[in-house]
Amino acid sequence: MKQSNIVRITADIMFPFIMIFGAYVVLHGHLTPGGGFQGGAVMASGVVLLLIAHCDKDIKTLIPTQILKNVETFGLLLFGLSALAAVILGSGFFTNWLVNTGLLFGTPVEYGPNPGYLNTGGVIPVMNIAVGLEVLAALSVIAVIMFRSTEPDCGGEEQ
Amino acid sequence: MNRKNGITVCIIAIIAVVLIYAQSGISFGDPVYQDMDQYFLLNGQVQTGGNNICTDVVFDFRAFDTLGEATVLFTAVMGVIVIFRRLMKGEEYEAE
Amino acid sequence: MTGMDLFANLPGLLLAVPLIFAFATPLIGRYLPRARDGWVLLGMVLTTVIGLLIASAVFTGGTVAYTFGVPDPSVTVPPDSGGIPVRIIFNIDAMSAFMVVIAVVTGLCVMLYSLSAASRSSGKDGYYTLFLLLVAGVLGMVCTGDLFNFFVFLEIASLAGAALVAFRVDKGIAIEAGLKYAMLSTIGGLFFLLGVALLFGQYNTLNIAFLAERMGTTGLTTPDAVALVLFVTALAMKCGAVPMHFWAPDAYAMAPAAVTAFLVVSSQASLYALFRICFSLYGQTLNTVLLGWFIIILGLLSMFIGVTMAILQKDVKRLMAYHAVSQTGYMLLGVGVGLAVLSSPLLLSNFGMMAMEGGIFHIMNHAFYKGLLFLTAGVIFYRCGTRNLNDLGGLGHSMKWTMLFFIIGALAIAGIPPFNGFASKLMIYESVFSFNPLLSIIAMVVSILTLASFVKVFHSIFMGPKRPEFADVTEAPLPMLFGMGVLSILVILFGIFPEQVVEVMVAPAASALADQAGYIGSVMGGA
Amino acid sequence: MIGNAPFFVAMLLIIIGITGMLTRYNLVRIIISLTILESGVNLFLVSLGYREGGIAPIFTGSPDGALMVMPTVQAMTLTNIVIGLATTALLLSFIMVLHRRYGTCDIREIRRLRG
Repeated sequence: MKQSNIVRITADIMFPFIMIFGAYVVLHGHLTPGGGFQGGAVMASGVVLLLIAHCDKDIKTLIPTQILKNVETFGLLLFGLSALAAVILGSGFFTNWLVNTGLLFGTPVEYGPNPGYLNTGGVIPVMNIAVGLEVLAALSVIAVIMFRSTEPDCGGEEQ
Repeated sequence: MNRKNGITVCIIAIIAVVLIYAQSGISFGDPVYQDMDQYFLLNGQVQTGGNNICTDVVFDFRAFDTLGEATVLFTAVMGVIVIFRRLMKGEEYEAE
Repeated sequence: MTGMDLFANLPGLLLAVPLIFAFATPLIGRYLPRARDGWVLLGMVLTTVIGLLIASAVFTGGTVAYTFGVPDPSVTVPPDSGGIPVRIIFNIDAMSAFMVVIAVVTGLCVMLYSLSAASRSSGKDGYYTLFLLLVAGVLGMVCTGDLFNFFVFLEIASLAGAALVAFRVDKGIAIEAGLKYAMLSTIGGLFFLLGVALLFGQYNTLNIAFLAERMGTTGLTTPDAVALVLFVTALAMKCGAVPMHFWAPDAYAMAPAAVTAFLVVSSQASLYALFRICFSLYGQTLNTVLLGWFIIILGLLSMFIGVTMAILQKDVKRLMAYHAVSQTGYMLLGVGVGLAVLSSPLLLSNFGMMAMEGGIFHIMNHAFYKGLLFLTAGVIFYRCGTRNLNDLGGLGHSMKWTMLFFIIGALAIAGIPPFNGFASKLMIYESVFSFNPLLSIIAMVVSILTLASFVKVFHSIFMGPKRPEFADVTEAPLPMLFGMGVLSILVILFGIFPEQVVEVMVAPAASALADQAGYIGSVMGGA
Repeated sequence: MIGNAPFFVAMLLIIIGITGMLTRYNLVRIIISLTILESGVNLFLVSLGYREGGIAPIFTGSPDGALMVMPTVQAMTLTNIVIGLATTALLLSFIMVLHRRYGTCDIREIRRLRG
């Protein structure tokens, strides 16, 4: 099924904006409503938009599944290892070892309302990014594989 | 067929009565105990540095749940990949 | 705490290791396919070592409480919180450690077996990843002391299990079984979550120990009772007790044999949770006699209907699956009797503890011998390509080791001395007899029916003349034999030295389950 | 009673979901019922944390000293939404394969396994 030019061009124009908005939601997860899952889902919706708009082209070259799978593994490993790093640094599993250190994301925060500073939150922004990447890749992989399996001459996903 | 419908209606009626009875024991907007959440609201910002207390709970106080949740998503992806995989030649399991 | 202290962080690593190995498996399978088998085996061996270390620490030093996300994990209650636990806590008492031992030992044997069993199929990356996730899910379920965390791990185990059940996709029947399993698990999970929500709405905590303490001060309210009903429904569904057992034969029969052997452990993790909720969460708040009798009746139904359905089956694995339902009944019966007399210390010390020990010991024995039986069924299918009893025959000539392992497993499940099934069943018979002789007699009758069923199976698979269509059937490959060998050695050892096992592992587990105050105290301090 | 209206609606959604699951025969409709059931549970969870007059628990630009609603249930709901999404994806892919094999989504026609 071939989509009309309007759909395809609009999708191409919208795609970067959707990605940027998703990245904003992920990065500001510790300050504003949102976070890794929500932002990741927004970004995945961009990928799905491309998938729908260009469904007549070869999906394999447009959205390579292997790269998405690698991104997913990377996100999960980043999440797991940033939690495990606390053990290596000598405290418990999942301890927030970056908070209040003054390093990356380590500015201390006072209690009470404030305008929001990006460089806070310790490992929370790191985990947000990890989860954002994971959700982006996971939802895209699911959508791409399901989409590809509906094509009549397709035997399925290669291993 | 009619008997089966009767049983279904009975099951649904019992579940409905039980659930609606159960929710009447909790009052909306005025929880009895609030101490754990109050702790998060008072200390979350200082302990974790995040302004959004929900994210603090998700990624710090209950971060292990979040790892589990990411794992569930990963499991689903692996499941979908396995289900839609291309079988090898002559791979057959079910003798019928 | 200064410096890197791995030993204090073992409970965290118990989950971190299988999860991180699972996350990396697809990558390794893609870029270093030769290293994949070694990688997953390494992950499983590391998990086993960590699990056994934790178990030995718990059996020698008492309950281990591990808090996630604080510099010192042994501090369960933050000093500034006014005495409430706010974070996720792993509360590994003797009962949890007992389940950890079952899960890691069975998991290791099954992984060894899988290394050659899966060698002929596609999608091995997915298989091993999902298997490690299933192991991690079960370990999380049995270790956690937090209701919502339990729900998350229940979902991991359910989804990984469902995907593995559907692994053999070629004709669609396996998908159907997987769909059934996934659907049922999801409904069970949602019921469980609704129960958690009802409790959280009243007590504003998710920690089992702290919930039990608060519930003890308030008494049983209506939402509590409804939550209990929801928990029992969901977990009885997941552990394959009779009114909701219909998924078990399909899922067990269609999954690869190695997965089936571990799905048994996964069901038992739900059984563990059922006991944990009845004893540790509701133990003192509730009239346990009624709940105990309910569980006893569930057990009796499971025992009887399971074994009756099993006799009719033609498919080896389906038959064994119905026996798994039937054996679950023994565990429910034993622990149910313990629950029914929980409020009376005299009866509890007379026979209640022994019934509970029997039921709990049977969990471990069942995991080992039923795992062994499913693995032998898998070998037969691997070599002969069929599971239909009418088509099989005369395999005793060519598969001598498999036959030996099958005999060991079959005698153990039927409760014949000197195998481990006898030890635990004897404890159940004796103690249940003093509770109510009729129950004990039913249990014995079921055991005899089990024996009859397995004699028939043995006869039709291994006895008889050598059949021409199985002329080139040879013995199973070495890793498969090794996996089965380890399990059968355990079956024999536990049968010859049951007293030692009961003393070291089972009795502490039973008393940990019965001791609600101790469970609360290990998190809340004092007590 | 009227004060508990959010809980009541959540329970109603759960009951609608269960009804759908018990009475429908098309697998896709059963999955839709399952998602309705799940939405009911999510709604119940998130409404448990409401406190009279509370605002969202975010300090960025919030008024000084305002009462905030409870964050834990929101975190739990978030977790459950993602879990539900994963489950639905897996179930739907099962159904897609089943439909390709059997050519139907009706559970009365594809029930080959006898439980």
